Amino acid sequence: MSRMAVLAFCLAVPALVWGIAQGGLPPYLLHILALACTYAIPAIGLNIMLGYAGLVCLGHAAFVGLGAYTLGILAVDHGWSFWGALPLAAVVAGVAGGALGAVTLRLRTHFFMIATLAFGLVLHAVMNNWEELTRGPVGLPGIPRPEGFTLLGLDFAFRRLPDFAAFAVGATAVAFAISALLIRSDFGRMLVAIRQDETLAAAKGVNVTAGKVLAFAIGAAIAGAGGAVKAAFLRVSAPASFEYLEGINLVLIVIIGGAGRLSGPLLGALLFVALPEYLRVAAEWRLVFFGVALVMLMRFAPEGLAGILARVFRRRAAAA
Amino acid sequence: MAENALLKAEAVSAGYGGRMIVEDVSLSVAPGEVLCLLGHNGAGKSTLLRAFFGLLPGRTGHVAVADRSLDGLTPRGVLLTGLAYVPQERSVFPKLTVRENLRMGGYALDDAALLARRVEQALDVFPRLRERIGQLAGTLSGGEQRMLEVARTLLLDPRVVMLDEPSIGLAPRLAEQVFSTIRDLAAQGRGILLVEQSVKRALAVSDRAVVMEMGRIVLEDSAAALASDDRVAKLYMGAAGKAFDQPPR
Amino acid sequence: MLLEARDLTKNFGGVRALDGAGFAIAEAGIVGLIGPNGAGKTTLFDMIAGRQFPDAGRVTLDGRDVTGLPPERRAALGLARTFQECRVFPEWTLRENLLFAARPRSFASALLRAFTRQEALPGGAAARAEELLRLATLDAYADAPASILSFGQRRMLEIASALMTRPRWLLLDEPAAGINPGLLDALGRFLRRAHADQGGLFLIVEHNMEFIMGLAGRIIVMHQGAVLADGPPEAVQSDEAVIEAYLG
Amino acid sequence: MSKLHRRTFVATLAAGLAGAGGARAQGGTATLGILTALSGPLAAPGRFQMNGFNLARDELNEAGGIEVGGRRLRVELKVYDTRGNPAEGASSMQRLTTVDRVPVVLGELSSGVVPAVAPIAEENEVPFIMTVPTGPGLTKQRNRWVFRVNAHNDMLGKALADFVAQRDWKPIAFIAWNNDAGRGGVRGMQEALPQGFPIAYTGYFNVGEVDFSAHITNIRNSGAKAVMLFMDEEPGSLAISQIRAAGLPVQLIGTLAMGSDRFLARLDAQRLNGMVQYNAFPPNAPIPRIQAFSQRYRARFNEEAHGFAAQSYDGLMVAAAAIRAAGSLQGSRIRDALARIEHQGVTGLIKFDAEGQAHPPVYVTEWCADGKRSILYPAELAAGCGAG
Amino acid sequence: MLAFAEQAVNGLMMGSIYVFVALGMMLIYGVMHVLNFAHGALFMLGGYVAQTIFMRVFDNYLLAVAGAVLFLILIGALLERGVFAPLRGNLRNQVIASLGLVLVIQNTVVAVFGPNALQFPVQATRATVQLGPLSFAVQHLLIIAVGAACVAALFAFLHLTKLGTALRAVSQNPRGALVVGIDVEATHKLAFALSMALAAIGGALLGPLFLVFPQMGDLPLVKGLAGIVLGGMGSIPGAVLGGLAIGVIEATSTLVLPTDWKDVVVFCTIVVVLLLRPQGLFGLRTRDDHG
Repeated sequence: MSRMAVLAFCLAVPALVWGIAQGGLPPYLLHILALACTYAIPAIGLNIMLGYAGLVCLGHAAFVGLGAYTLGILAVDHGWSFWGALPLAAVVAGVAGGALGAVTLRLRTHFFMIATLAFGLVLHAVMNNWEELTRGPVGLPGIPRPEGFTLLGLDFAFRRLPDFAAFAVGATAVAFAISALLIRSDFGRMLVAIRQDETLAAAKGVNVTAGKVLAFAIGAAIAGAGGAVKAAFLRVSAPASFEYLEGINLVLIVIIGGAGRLSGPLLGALLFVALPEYLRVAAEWRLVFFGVALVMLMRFAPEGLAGILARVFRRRAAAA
Repeated sequence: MAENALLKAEAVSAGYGGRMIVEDVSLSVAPGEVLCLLGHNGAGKSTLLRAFFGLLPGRTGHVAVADRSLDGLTPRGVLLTGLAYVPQERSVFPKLTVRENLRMGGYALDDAALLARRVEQALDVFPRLRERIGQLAGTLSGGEQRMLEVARTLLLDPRVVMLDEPSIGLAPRLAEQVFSTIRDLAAQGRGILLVEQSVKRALAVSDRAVVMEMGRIVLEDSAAALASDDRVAKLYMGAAGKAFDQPPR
Repeated sequence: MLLEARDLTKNFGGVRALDGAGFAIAEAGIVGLIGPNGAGKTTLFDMIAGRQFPDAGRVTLDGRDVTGLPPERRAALGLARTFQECRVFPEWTLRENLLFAARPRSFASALLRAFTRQEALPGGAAARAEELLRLATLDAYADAPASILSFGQRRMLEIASALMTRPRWLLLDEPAAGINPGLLDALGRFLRRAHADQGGLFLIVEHNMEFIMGLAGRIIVMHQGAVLADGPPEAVQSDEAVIEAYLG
Repeated sequence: MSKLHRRTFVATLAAGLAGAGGARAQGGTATLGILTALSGPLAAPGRFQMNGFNLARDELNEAGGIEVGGRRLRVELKVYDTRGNPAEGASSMQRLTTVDRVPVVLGELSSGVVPAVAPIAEENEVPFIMTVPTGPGLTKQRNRWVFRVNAHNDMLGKALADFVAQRDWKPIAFIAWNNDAGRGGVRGMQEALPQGFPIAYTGYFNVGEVDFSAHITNIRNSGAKAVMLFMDEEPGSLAISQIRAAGLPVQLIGTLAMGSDRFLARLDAQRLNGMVQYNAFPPNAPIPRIQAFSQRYRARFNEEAHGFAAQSYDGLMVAAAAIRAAGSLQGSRIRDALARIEHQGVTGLIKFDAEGQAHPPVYVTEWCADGKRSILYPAELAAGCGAG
Repeated sequence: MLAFAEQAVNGLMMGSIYVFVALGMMLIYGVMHVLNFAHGALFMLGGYVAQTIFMRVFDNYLLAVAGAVLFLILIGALLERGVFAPLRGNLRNQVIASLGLVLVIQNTVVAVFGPNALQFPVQATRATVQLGPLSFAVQHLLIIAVGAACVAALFAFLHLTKLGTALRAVSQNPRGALVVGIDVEATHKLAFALSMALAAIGGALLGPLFLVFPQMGDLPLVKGLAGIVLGGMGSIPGAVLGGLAIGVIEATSTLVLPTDWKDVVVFCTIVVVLLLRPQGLFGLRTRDDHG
């Protein structure tokens, strides 16, 4: 990222966040925006694993759930503040991610996918069944929105929808910035090297094992933080939000948006949330349309939305 | 070039993904003749065989077996025309039995009775395979697997057999067996196109040889003449000067 | 001893690929490793690089036993290699390919630097990359993705990338395979100049005799999993056993 | 984010909004919001729920609509699918309350979705009336905008637990859906049963599982005298037929989710014979309002009235009554009217307590050999076969 | 001990359903190296088609099953040509496309047939058989019997016929198959057709025993996958034993653990097996996935 882009990002995001909080956008739009953010953050984490390190993890929703439940249990049962629980949510998910990564590393593609799917199913079962801790299928209700605070003479509040949507966008921007910094660094380069050619990467001195485990841990930690944001948004943490289909949905989001491109998860999450909402009028047929769109995308534009945009842009630049 | 050639290739060029590996190759194999294709790694020998067999799309030039054109045919069509191919890499089916592997050799054949007869004939040629008939092919030794591959080609009674490095990885005694089998095949009137690394042994079983370099044929002569030609030695062992004139570019 | 391989043995499902192969190289130079197909060159080579591990025997670099060390640890000691099938990072530009080779490898420090945004590229790396691109006659494509290169160009890039770190040991696996004759001379000049410039050991597995005989000062010949001959090119070329192994 | 990405971002969102029409209450209609499941594993009970809503809407409109401030408004329903997913529930609620601007929202099936929906009701000052979810905690979140017309698990469990304890069906076993309905039901029952009542076995199965043989084997070995089934009627019909086919000599106990023509058709009446269940709505009870509703329902849908449909019918009728009483389509006025309302519904008198919970009567019915039901509880309504 | 035996029998019954799904997926995987996640949805579609034919066209169970097989083979041919063949060589895109197909198939069924479970009352199979103290539904036994028959028929086909041997040959060495003149493309189509036939038979068998509903393929899919992994990808006997083993493990686990933890037991078993033998119990170590 060039210095200009960094500067633009640092100016644009606060402006955008402020604008959302103040701008009087329709609540439904704010809601969709915030919901898309709750998918975008875990998808950003997954993109590090899937898009950059090439690890197709089908159990990513479990990490989101770990973050959501960490916040839920700490906030509802132990009175923690959102801000205290958020880092712990990321750490819990990150540790679980690192452990899963270390355990599944030896497995080949399909086995790896199924092992991660199994992990997601197991964790979902734990959320559903361990009623003493998680309150079972009904979930943990009454999770509070982040507490407001005053910083540098400015009041920050998050209870109202516009404020929370602004917070969600800000949180997504932070996750995006973290992933951008990581990806554009030597760390990201080493992951991309691993994805392109593991053997060559090792010959160039890259510790492939460490790279994969770290990618897993970091991707899961970001997902955990995203889970906390999601739980605070929905104000409930229930197993239905983290079932294995949600893990598959996250993979779809990353791939629809464009795996291995920084903007991919953002575009994917927006489309994934907005399209079915847009199609709500179509009731029973909306998921059919969505499925058809997915198959078509794989058939005709497997590089995802970000890839299509990049292609259009290149063509336009070439024409100009 | 013999008029009664069984295999005849004219101006064949082929490669992968638009990149030409062999260019403008013409050769022919007569009935009962063993033609040896020499040249070091990357010269384009294996690519040429694959091109003949119809495995490379976008091949140009003409290939015919007994005056029947192979142009545009799938491998199955090529096999039915009478050209068989034993590639360098293992082509046996490791978890099929020896018998099943042999039957697969006659896959293109629709007549079951004929196939059964030919399997018996092939087993007569390779009694060792008969001993292992029920064994999984993956449990055979390397030499036995090679033998199975050669035996498998006989099921369609091919007119020309192409063998890509049949002796690779074989102990000398087993390699000898393979070469004597090759002579037997030629003695039955079949044409043989042989790619082989062991130059001396290859020239010993061949009637004629061509030498390829950089995708082109640079030398062609009788095997006996080439065996005593020090240009071949230079090609393999290196020399201060150029072993061959560079082909025109 | 710069590089020593001692009594290396390896079996693949009953087939003995290496049978007590060994040699020692004390001095910097260009050494050729040749032998007919199936002689065990690549297996031996992979053991020195750490891609395969021997059933028995030892590999030492500068006297240090590295037999069980994974490839990335050997790379950290100063060993670089190329591959027979020619491996480069296809999505990256040529410059990125070269610079990547020069970048530090520690994940911990990479993570730290990611957020402080310090440039970790060693000084001079950029200049070295330009120089190598020029030497490899690839400077015209510096900013093109490696995937568009022809095989020969990719081979040059692969070697240039291996040279980036001025490795103490450079292992080249059939560098001349698939390179057209026009480029072959350029490749030979490139390797000679690179060696003159940086020294160290270049160990080259090669089939193209003419190429390797003209390049190497010492040739090690392998046959049936063991070392058959070892000496200057002329001596090896006239060795009866070698000729027998090749042409027999 | 590059400029381009940001532009697409806004454009996509705008497109999402464009799908929403201005379905707000205007002219001569009052549009009410409905949350239900049209797809996913809860779609089947969702059907019964929608039948109740649709029947109530049609009856209201046939009667000339709702009178509000002198105008008579036709009732329309805006229905969104939540698939039992909290996020889907929240977006649907947000859309209903801020885009469609409905004055009141009804429905939902899953207890897990309600905690995500209820705060949005509160924020946008739109009352939300549950007609099926049974999680007892849902009305205990101190949310004044949330109401429930149906009995929750603790209330249902209490009625049946008294009955089970009287009959001395010990020990008892449970087979339950591994979801909010099943686990909540088991928990409600455990709490309602007398202290120390022996429970021989509790088995949960995942939604979509259809084979109960493992549970049946375990129950046989546990020596349970009665088996209580917490599940919807589809797995319920399978569980019952498998238990009967296995010849397990146990008393069957069911829930209010079991009981429709389809349910009966899937099972021979013989297999149901003797099963008792708690019930919010015995469709053939000798009570005029219930019988009248059952007739109207059968005329409309050509099947026996289902409890979920009756509860949902009552929910919409209560909402209409509150709108009428409020004389306004303003959410806060309707809420206040709901808090005070006393409405005679088909399931009983609906009057919300301070937590927004109504207390409809709970029945215990028993199946007879002819596929009819008798009422066992409450005692004053006890009646023979054909009355339940 | 008796309880264990009983549960093992229960497990074998469910396991034989998992085997149906596992075998169907394995056929496609073995030959084309594609994991078709839409297989569960297609299994469900088979149940719906058979039910529809049975209830609305001919009142004949066998004809209904046959009709479902034909219909699914047709659908399979469309999917193979329209979706999987163009995506050949890209595992990730094929998996994603198959997930898209799950959405399409499942929700189309909901839109067309409604969300309610449909009844598939085949009277002849509703009877029960008494075996000592236990009784079994005829349909249950039918599933085991037909399952066993299908496995046997598939084995016979794969081992005794030329075409079947060719199918195995392609899965073991596609290049070798080209050399002997096997039309590899055609074997892909054949594998797809067989897989679809198995899905249709499975769905049509399960329907009368239980009900026909939109999610009826979901659990068999996940458990079938588990069976494949346990048995080892690419091994047909592995898929059979793996599927049965999953059924037995989950049923017998309920003897010692609460039933709601049985999935945890199943999936933990799989992960442990994979850690000890990354290629599965019967998988070949030499054969790598083409990632």
